Amino acid sequence: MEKDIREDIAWAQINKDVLKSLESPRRLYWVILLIALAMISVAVGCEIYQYTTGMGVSNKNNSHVWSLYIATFIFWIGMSHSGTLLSAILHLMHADWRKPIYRFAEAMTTFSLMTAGLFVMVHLGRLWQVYYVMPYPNERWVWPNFQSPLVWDMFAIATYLSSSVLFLYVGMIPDLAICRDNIHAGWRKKLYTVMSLGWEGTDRQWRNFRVTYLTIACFLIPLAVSVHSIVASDFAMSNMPGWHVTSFPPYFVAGALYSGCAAIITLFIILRYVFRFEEYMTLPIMKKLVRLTFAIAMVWTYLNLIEFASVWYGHDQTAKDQLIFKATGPYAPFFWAMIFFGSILPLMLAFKRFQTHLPILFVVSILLNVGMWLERWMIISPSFAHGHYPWTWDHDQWPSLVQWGIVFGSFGWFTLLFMVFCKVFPSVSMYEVKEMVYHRSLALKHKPAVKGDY
Amino acid sequence: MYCFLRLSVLLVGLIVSASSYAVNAVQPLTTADDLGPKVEQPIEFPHDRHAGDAAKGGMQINCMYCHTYARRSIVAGIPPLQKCIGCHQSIESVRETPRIKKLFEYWEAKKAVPWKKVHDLPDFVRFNHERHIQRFVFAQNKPVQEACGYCHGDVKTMTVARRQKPLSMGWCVSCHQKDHPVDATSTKTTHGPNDCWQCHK
Amino acid sequence: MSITNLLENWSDFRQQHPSDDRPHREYKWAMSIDLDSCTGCNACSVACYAENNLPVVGKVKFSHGHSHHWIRIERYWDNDGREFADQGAQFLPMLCQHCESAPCETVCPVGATNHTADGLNSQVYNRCVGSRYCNANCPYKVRYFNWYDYPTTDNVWPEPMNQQLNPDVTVRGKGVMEKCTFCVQRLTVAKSNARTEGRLVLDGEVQTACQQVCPTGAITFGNLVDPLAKVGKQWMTQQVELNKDKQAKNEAEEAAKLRGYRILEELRTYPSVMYLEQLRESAI
Amino acid sequence: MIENSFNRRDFLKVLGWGGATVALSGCGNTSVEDGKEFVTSYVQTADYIIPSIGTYFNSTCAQCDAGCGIMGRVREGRVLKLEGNPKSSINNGKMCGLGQAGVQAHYNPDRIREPLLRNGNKGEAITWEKALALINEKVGGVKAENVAFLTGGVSGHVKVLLKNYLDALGSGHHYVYEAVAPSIVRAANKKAYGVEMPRLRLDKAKVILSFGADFLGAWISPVHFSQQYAHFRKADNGERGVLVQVESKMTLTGANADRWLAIRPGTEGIFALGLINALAAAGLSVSGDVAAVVKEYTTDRVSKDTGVSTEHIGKLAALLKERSPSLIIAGSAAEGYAHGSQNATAIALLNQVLGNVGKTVEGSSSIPFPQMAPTTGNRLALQTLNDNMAQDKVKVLFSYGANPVFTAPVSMKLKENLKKVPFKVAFAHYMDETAVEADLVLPLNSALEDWGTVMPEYIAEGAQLNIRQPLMEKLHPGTLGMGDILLALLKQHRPDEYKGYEDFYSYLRNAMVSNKGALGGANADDDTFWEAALSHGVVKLVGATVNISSHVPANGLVVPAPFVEDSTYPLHLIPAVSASLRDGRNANEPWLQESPDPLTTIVWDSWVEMHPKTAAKLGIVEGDIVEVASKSGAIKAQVYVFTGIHPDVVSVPLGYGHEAMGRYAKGVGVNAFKILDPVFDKETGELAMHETRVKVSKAGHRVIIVKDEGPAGGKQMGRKIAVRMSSDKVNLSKEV
Repeated sequence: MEKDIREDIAWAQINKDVLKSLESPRRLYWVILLIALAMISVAVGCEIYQYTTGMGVSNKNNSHVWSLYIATFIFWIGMSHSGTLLSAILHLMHADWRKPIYRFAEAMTTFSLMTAGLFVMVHLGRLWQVYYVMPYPNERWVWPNFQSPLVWDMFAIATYLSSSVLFLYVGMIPDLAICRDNIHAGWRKKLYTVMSLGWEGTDRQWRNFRVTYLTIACFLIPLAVSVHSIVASDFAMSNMPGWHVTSFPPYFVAGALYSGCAAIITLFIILRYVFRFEEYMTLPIMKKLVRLTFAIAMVWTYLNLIEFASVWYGHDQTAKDQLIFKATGPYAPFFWAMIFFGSILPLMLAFKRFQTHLPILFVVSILLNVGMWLERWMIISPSFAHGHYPWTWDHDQWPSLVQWGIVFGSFGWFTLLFMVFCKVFPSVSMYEVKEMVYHRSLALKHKPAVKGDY
Repeated sequence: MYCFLRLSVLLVGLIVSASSYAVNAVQPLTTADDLGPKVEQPIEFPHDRHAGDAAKGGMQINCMYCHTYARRSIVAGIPPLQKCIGCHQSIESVRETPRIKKLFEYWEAKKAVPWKKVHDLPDFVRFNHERHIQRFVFAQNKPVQEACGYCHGDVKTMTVARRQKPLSMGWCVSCHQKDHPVDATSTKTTHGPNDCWQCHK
Repeated sequence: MSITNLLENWSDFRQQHPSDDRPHREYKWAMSIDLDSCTGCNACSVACYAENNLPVVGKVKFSHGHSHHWIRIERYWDNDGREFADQGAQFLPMLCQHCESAPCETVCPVGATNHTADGLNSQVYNRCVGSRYCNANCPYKVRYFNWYDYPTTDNVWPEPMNQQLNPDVTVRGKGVMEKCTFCVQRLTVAKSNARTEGRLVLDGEVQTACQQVCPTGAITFGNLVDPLAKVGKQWMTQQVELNKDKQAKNEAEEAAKLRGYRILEELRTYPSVMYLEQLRESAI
Repeated sequence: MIENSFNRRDFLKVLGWGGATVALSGCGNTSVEDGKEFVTSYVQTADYIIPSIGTYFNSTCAQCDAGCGIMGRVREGRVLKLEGNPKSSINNGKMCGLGQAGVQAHYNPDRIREPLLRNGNKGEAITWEKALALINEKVGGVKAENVAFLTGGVSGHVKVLLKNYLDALGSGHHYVYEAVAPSIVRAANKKAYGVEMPRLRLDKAKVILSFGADFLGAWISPVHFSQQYAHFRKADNGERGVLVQVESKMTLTGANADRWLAIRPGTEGIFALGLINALAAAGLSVSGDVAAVVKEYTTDRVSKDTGVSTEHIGKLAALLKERSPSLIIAGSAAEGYAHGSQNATAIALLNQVLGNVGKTVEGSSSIPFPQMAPTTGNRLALQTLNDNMAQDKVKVLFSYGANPVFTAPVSMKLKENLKKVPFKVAFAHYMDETAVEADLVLPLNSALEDWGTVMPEYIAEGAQLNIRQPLMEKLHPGTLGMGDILLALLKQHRPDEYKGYEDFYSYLRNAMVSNKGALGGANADDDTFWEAALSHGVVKLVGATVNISSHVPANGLVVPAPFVEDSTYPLHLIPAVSASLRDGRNANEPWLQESPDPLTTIVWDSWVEMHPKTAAKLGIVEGDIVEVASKSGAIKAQVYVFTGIHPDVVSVPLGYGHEAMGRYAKGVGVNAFKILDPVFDKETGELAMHETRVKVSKAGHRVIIVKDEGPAGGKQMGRKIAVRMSSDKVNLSKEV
């Protein structure tokens, strides 16, 4: 089989290629940036309107108190799991093919979390009082309600965000040093100088670096799992039919990893093209990535079926009605679309011929995420439309353009953050790629690659 | 690998010590005074003359002689003009002083004096004067001025009353968490109610 | 404010539904509604508008489901396939059930909705941040959100209509959740008066607005702890127990003769409102 | 309650201060006191006035003519809420939603605030002096018989003053008009029982058979009947009365019936006679002449004519026979036809046969002051006035407490005829349809700021005079009470007689106090009596009971055969009187517009009720906009399909479709009065409200009906929400 990466790339070459991404991307980069900005302005407009007029303009009502905001919130949280998966989990498992791509995956984690955080705000009826949710000594002498899953959310997300930022930064230090040494003027020079914390690559620095990095990695994995389990408990802990499902936490985590991987594929393809990373983000790596995605897709499908089964064979008639309603009611098209995108479509990824066919993968990966987004929406809205109390059922309350606008804009916001990052910081980890190349070359010289602690 | 262990031990240690501190950190039970703004009243009413100690030339009038609603309503209230006149028409000594003149102008015009609020609580709060007066003055036989003073400060030394206490929720709670004897005689004590609808409406 | 006092007060803020070790001390406000007397005339609903400063949202907002009626009259038909609804309708006044273990209370992130010592399900408007989790979790959907800022909306309280607003009840601004309070402003006054006289509130001394107006007296409200209270006697005779999610009588034989029940009891919400089944003559 | 030292009107002045400084700010959570930087402070006050504590004052509700006693909660000079007055035997402290909305009539932003004189197409404000002078001049200019005074039902001292005024003019005509009054039943009752409105003792009856009388919703005195109903449903001995409702369109009362029988419109009389026949067959003793009348109304025939199954007729007859006393009530469904009088008589006959007269149908009591007794209105009055106007017999027209332009069918051409009247004066609260037509509009005090006395038509026991007193200071200085206006007008003609009275208050007080003997205050001094009267809100009168006679003229009673099919206008239109809007006078009170109609849960619009069968035949589904066309006109409205209506009938609620009046009423729904056909009851000449035949056709587009009911409709989807059981399973006597 083809190689993940050429062993004969000179280290200097690696620096050169990667640093080039900080200088001159293709024109497409700027186009994307502009589009992103446009999308954001839409969202900002909508939010200002909603803030001043009241939540009513989002066309929710007393039956549909939650809608797209929460759905999209979960979506972005889910997205954030990819980074952890690739960098932390695979790091511990010494899957070295992750090395060229984990950096931007981590960036993704950070930025999608930031986006998710925004939705919590957008969703609140009294955004200006949001600080009530935080426990701090105040003149009212009251605390938030620690029983509420929403408060757990607040903690979980805050912790996860801060630690994943830390993880991203720490992992970048050696590369920042490289940038510092190779760029000779301008604000960037200063930036890198400060951020690289005087990295010289001495033996001692490397040792501490490895330990720290490892520690944070270990710390991050349980966080990643917990954060989405907690988000899941927003629903699992409530008594709404369709939400009150024990299998939600694993289900959510699987979904999260799923959409994360899909997103990585998408961005993989974009970066590979925009920053001319063909040498590093190679097809074999993509192939591994795709297989991983496929595996997770199947896990998700399985858990999905489990959920249906547990509802179906459970004695709760209301929940059963709810499920039937999902599959047959006004939400049916979206429900089945979700099943198709989430479970049927990924079967394509099982075929070798598609595993490296970038255009197709690009489209598919996006569709997978559409499916994932639909999944979140299908968890939220049908339960509100068709809950415990028939009198208050509401089958024809659809999100207004304000909601759609803000959801739409959030993608712009994410893209902007991400693209700017890739332009300012090396989106491929240079030192790790060098390691990778080195080990591969050792392996070539018929020496067994050294495994374990080094 | 050692450094790895060291680091985690350090982290755990930090967390433990921090939380143990937090658990034992005790809050002060009343918060500091905080002087409110000066309020321009239509007539500059001298509380010290009316309620102040005889030594300082005050009349030592009971707060509830004028703020008569305090013991039977949620608001302490301002006496009707009638009441001021009731006394002052027979007090010739000060009859001609500017403030009293003004007072009588209002009376002749049959216009109510537009007294301004000094202690103004937010409108989602229901503070019940009756309950506090009943509890501290009538059940516990606390001196009236002391009881009122808990929240209004030492009014008998002021001319125009001015807010002295912060009147913030925490300040209320700080007192509601104290145990007070239920009445003058008994040793049984209870603290104030702390469910939200006691004060929030 | 220290963690200690948080932990201490926790149990107070979080009244559990009454168990043998935590019974209600002085008051437990509860209601019973006789569906056989209720004629569905809507007087209670309008009275509630008058007492609790409910905004009139108008046709458009009503059509979007933004209506505020803390007590709403639901109308059910039960003519399975017959040509006419020839046994009439079933009217059901639905209001906040003041559940003893209310799903809404546990989920509020800021603790804006709590259980009071009197067994009321309190809602503190100025604490609410508008996450709407409480309504999401309410099986009865009796919580109403301020989707717009009604005090400043045209023709909701135009001069001089705002002078009718009840000063004892907050006028809710945009972005807060609200719901039936069992007319807590009346309860508070009654309790205060009783306390001043050194006694407990007597049965019938305080009425909720809906109860006071109801022309057929279908609504009974009172203190479940008070042995003399009519509401307590009704619960007793109907053998409906507050802290049960399955009533013993339903297994027993005489269940057929008792018509007291609570809605969606099986969800373990322990509602404080008991309904009495509607009756229909079989001879005609 | 009110102590003597303190003058009633000073008290209002004083409290006015608090009311003056009410502001409502919108930011965050606030209250009416928000932004109020001043403490409520008084010049002088009574010691029952304590800031922040509500004081209750008794008065009388003016939302409908039932005359319930109300108790207004007053705080800081503002009336905040109305409760029922426990001392009034009519409502015993209870109320209805309509009454609750009284405060919105009072605080309504669309009230007229000063006298308006027509100038071209708009009114310009003038002073009261000018206005009254103008009236004096105009009235002086015409002959007395050309002065017409159109009012709704009036009673009490205002009625007295009104009569005196008309006398002073030299007998002008007084037309008492009520758009939806049971006037035909009244006439029939007069014939059958000797009294227009006997007392119906629902609480004593074991079975109630009601022919479309919506006594729980909108009929005569709903709050009173509702209380009796509660007792009827659950008597002290635990017995439960049985309610059977016979009507073509389900009313609120029908929705509460144990058995609701959908009857072909107009055949109520046949049904009644059929029942008598069935009862006779079952062995109930029936006098010969009656037997003769009913003998051909065999159950089969009746069932065929009325569409009610023989089974139900049989069961009903059996029920009526075994459970006595029963009570048969003739309501609007029975009286609404050209043969309404016959229907009503037949129903009265049924009562008599069942021996209910004297048991559940009792005589009312005479009223000691006949000059204050209520004059009940009818539709004939408007007809007469209309004809006179058409013949230019009316030169000056006063209109008070009625809105004929809104409630008159177009076929009457009332609007055109009004134009012929040179000078029209409207006493009004709103710029309603009639006021818009008037030349001079005089703004009235709201019922909560006015003085007066009311003597209701239907009083539960004895006789009583209701006091109406201000609950707060006038909101708008420019308004006046009807009493004050009449007094002022009288002063123009009989100055020396009335100059003693500075205003209506002093007149009223004097009139009451001078009669205190007859008003049960014989041995109290004037002030005590007066203050007691005010604080009770009602004055109990001693009236001799009028004995009720029971000889329904059986022979000669013929009830016409059911309607023949009309191919062009196949359907009957039933204009429904809704409990909240009634004849539309309350349409500008938003609470009423937003409180859902009990049966359809529709808000803020009118609708066309239709049976699924009919809808299917016409290919109509819920929400379709249809045109309902009669010979006299057509209206367009949304269709609501449900099984509470007879397939031959469509029903449209009254009270909607105002073209003026105010922001909440204007343009909401359509006005069903307009398309009523000019068909009249043969005996009384009353407009027969249910006689209109219509055809219904799709008018194109479809709308989503704005209603409270969700997509689940009235279904419970297997949940245990509103449960029903058969009454023989329970033992109510065991209940608390």
